[in-house]
Amino acid sequence: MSLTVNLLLNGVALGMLIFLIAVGLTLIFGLMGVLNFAHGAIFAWGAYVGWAVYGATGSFILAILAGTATGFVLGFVMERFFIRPFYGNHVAQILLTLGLMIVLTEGIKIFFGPNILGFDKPELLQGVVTILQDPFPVYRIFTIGVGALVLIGVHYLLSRTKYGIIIRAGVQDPEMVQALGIDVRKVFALVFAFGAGLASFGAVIAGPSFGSLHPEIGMQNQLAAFIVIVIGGIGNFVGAAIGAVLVGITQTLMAYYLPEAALAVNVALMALVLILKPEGLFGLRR
Amino acid sequence: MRERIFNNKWLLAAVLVLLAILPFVGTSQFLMLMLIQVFILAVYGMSYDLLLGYTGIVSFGHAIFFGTGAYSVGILLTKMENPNLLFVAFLIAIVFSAVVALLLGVLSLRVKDVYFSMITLAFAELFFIVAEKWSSLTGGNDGIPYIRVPELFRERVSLYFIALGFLVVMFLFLRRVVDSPLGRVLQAIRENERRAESLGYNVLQYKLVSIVISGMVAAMAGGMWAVLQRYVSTTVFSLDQTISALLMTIIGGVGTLTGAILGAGVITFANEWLSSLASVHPIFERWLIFFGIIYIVIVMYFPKGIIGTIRDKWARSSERGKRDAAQTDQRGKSVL
Amino acid sequence: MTTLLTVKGIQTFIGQYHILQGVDLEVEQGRVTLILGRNGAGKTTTLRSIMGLTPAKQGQIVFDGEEIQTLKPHLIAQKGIGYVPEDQGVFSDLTVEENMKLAIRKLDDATRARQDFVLDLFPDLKIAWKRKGGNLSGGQKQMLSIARAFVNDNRLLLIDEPSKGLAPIVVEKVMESILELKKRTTIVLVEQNFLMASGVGDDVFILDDGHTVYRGSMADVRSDEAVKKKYLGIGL
Amino acid sequence: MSDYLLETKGLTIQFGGHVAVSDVSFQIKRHTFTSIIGPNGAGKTTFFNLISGQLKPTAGQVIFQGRDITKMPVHQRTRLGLGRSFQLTNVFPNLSVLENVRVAVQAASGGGFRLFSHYKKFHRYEERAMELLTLAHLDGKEGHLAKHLSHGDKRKLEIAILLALEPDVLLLDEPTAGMSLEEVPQIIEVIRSLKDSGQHTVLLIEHKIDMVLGLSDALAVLFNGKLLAQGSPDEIMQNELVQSAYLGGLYDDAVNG
Repeated sequence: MSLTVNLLLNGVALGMLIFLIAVGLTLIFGLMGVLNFAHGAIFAWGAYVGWAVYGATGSFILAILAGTATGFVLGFVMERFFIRPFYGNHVAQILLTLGLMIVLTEGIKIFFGPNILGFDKPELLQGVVTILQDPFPVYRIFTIGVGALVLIGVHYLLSRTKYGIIIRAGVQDPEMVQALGIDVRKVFALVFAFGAGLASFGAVIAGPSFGSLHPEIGMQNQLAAFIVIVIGGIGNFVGAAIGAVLVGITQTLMAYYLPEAALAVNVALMALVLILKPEGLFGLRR
Repeated sequence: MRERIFNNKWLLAAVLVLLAILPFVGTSQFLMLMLIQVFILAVYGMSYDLLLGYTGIVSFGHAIFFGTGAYSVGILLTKMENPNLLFVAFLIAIVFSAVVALLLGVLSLRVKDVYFSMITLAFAELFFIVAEKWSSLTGGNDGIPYIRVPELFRERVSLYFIALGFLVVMFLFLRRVVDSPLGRVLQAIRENERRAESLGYNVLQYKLVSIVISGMVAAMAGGMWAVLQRYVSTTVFSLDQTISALLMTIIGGVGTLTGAILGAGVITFANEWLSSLASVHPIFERWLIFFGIIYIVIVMYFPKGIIGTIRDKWARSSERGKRDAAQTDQRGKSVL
Repeated sequence: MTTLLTVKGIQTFIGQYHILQGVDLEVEQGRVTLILGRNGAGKTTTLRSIMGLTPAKQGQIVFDGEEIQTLKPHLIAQKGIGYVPEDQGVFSDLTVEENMKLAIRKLDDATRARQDFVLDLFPDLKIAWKRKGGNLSGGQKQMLSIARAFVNDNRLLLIDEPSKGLAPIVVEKVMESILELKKRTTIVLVEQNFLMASGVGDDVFILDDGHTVYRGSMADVRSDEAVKKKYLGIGL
Repeated sequence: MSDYLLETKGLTIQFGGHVAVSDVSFQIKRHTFTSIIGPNGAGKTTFFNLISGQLKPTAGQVIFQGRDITKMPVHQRTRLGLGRSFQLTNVFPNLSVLENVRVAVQAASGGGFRLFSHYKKFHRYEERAMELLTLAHLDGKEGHLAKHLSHGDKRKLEIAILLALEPDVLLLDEPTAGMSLEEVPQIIEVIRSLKDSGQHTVLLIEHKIDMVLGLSDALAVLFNGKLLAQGSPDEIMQNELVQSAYLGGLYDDAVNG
């Protein structure tokens, strides 16, 4: 396998990891207009709980379930008790979710300690396969597969199911949805919880890929996810996926050819998009 | 009436006199050091309040300016090898951060308020990375140690008065700004951006002016911080640095410069006190969690912070339920 | 005759404004009850208070023997009240099909039959079935909104100014369809002007400044020039 | 050069598939009072938003003082002399009534960027603001926060803010909407005084025709986004197209009765 193909595949794998984080953020943000600054902290909680359960039971599936459930519950509680009074009030939402971020991140330090923890890949997904005569890690293929599944699944949910219809309608005119006999608040709470659950699900998948966890992991990934959303076009779910792959590939290439600048390239890419096309590559001007 | 009590010149003057005589009544070195920190951080907090409280912009990248100021002063003092060129270093730091603020503003004010916060956060991350990686200039993770400063800035009592003077001058400057025609336009933008636009104000330009002024003041605070610590590390660019500006402003009260000063005091002293309790229970090492909780409670239930809430109380009791009951709750607007 | 809906002295505030200051209504089963009154009289707010969207602070709303003034809107809708708001409330990002799908609470045979009936009544909707709500004409939106309200087993439809912004020819069509729907359900119709609605109404309530100021039959109002002049005035 | 102060040519805007304003070509002369009438939903406010720049048209032009301003941002249009009031009250809620108007006076005199301007300058703005408040029957309420005003008073404040801009053209969007009956005459009085001063060009939106008949030099009828007719009040009332489409015969009874 040529170097280029290898780098591209790695880039896609990284992009899918970022997408897994971004998808929940864009759901909550794009559909409900809530920019959740605690999204990364929920991600981190998912990763840590997944790590703990994996360590205790040795079952990666249980780890995924537990991690996802953690995010779901956190999201539900957050919407119900904190966000709900502040729909439509962006400044309060920003300030409030930042506060939740602080508390949740500090909480991780209290429960799991402030140090770096190792997160191993499950045995089944260790090792490499040969693609075009070159070795490629199985776990990255697994990541790409999971990312693709989530992409298809969420797309199906939004476009084909009644829940999707309710969500899309509820964003435009929650009052009318209520007047049609649907408890739109419950739906919103579920969407919020679902978005948070996706983040923590992505976290458990991402954990072994990163190989280690630390309490700031949430913020870093949240930033990456947000950059991806800005690049792809805010509120555009497919745009986020494309943006994620784009960022993943750019970052992988940079890491290979110009490692000093690899971390800064995301922000630079975002700045470029903002200058040229402030609504994002696939976004609509609102 | 109520405005008078808290913006009362006499009350502020009395506090000032109290602070001025403090070094002469045998105060501990430790307390003085704490107060110097409070004075400098208060300026940093006020600069943030100009953005958040007066212009209605939620920036999560305020550390950029603080850090730019700190690093500029640190690097320049180290390179120039003459500590007495401190003022030149400050001047360069201010100009530099004004340029940074302008660029940041032009880039990120193009998008709506919600995205602005996140984008400034991303840029702060960028600055953090640059400070870490460009070690030939910044010293990387080791930072810039042993910054040499003029003798006057080393001696505690004189530094105390310099910091106090710095706070007073900056307070008067910022108060002048918010009360100037420009400041009034900023408040109008905070209240109703589109309407301000339809009055003929170029909103983007005004926001840029706001962020530039705020950035310059924050940079001065950062420079003072470098002088006080005689050491600069990447933490000046960290998210925690931005969060501390946010905490000071919110807890003290947005849109009231005095609130940021009070907030700086509360945070610095409470921080010290909580950290000292770490020997009682390890949870106190994570003192930030307490601030986080207090902060959430304030955002949810006392959105005007300490000063703002007290002001309202005064207003309420002096008007005593005239026609206010139905009108106080403006923040609870909800789409549901 | 049985009374399906009774509204007794409701008072409603929007923010600090006292919009409804005592509105009474009695809606008889199987009839079209008209709410008339000039702009700002409180007609829309009355419907919104019945739906629970701007809940009444005081007074009573009884639907089918049950007090509903404290219920949340979605529960009120589930009791069997369909609502066609002033702006039609059509979801612009959803297709006509999805708008209908959203509205249908339980897809049983009776609902299917009602859907078939209402689509026969408004063949336009069948043609535009896959089109997005935002791309419909004003008349089509009105039809979709009415269809959405009717498709469930609703015993009462609240329709707010269906003539608004529509060409007279379309208005006629909408009014005809209301007469058609009247055979199957009960309707409360808000109208700003009298003549538009006089062809379909049975009973009339006139609101002014947030009060019910007149009640009577359609025939009464038609012959009472003084009432017409005083409360309805001329106006476009 | 055209004789008209404000002109639109083929102005059109589409939202999705919906054409809210369709090919409207319309002119007003200096120092006239023109009212745009039409039922709710006819596109009147959208038309206003196109003129004042809140919306950008899909097609067509807006020409003001002989200049094409179609692509000009809102704040520049205001500077050129197009001032508007909003149908939904749109003031600065947490600023005092006086401050609301003062900021507008300041905008008109271009004094916004002055950072350390002299206190006396401030004073001049304030005096002018007080004059305007008196004119709008709001004197005595200058110290209240705008959000504490009654609905009618907010509308008056809107007008005072608009006057403070000293615009060549005043765009008034249903200034009496949602007002209680007692408050309407006062507002009409303010508007009438504008007309009588002979210095302003006024464009007013209203859906109640009786209110504007006596005030207007010219009427324009908007229906379903289209301009049905334009002319003197008498001409409009006689116009057959207007009769059949807008009044539609449906209103005969109400008009005669």
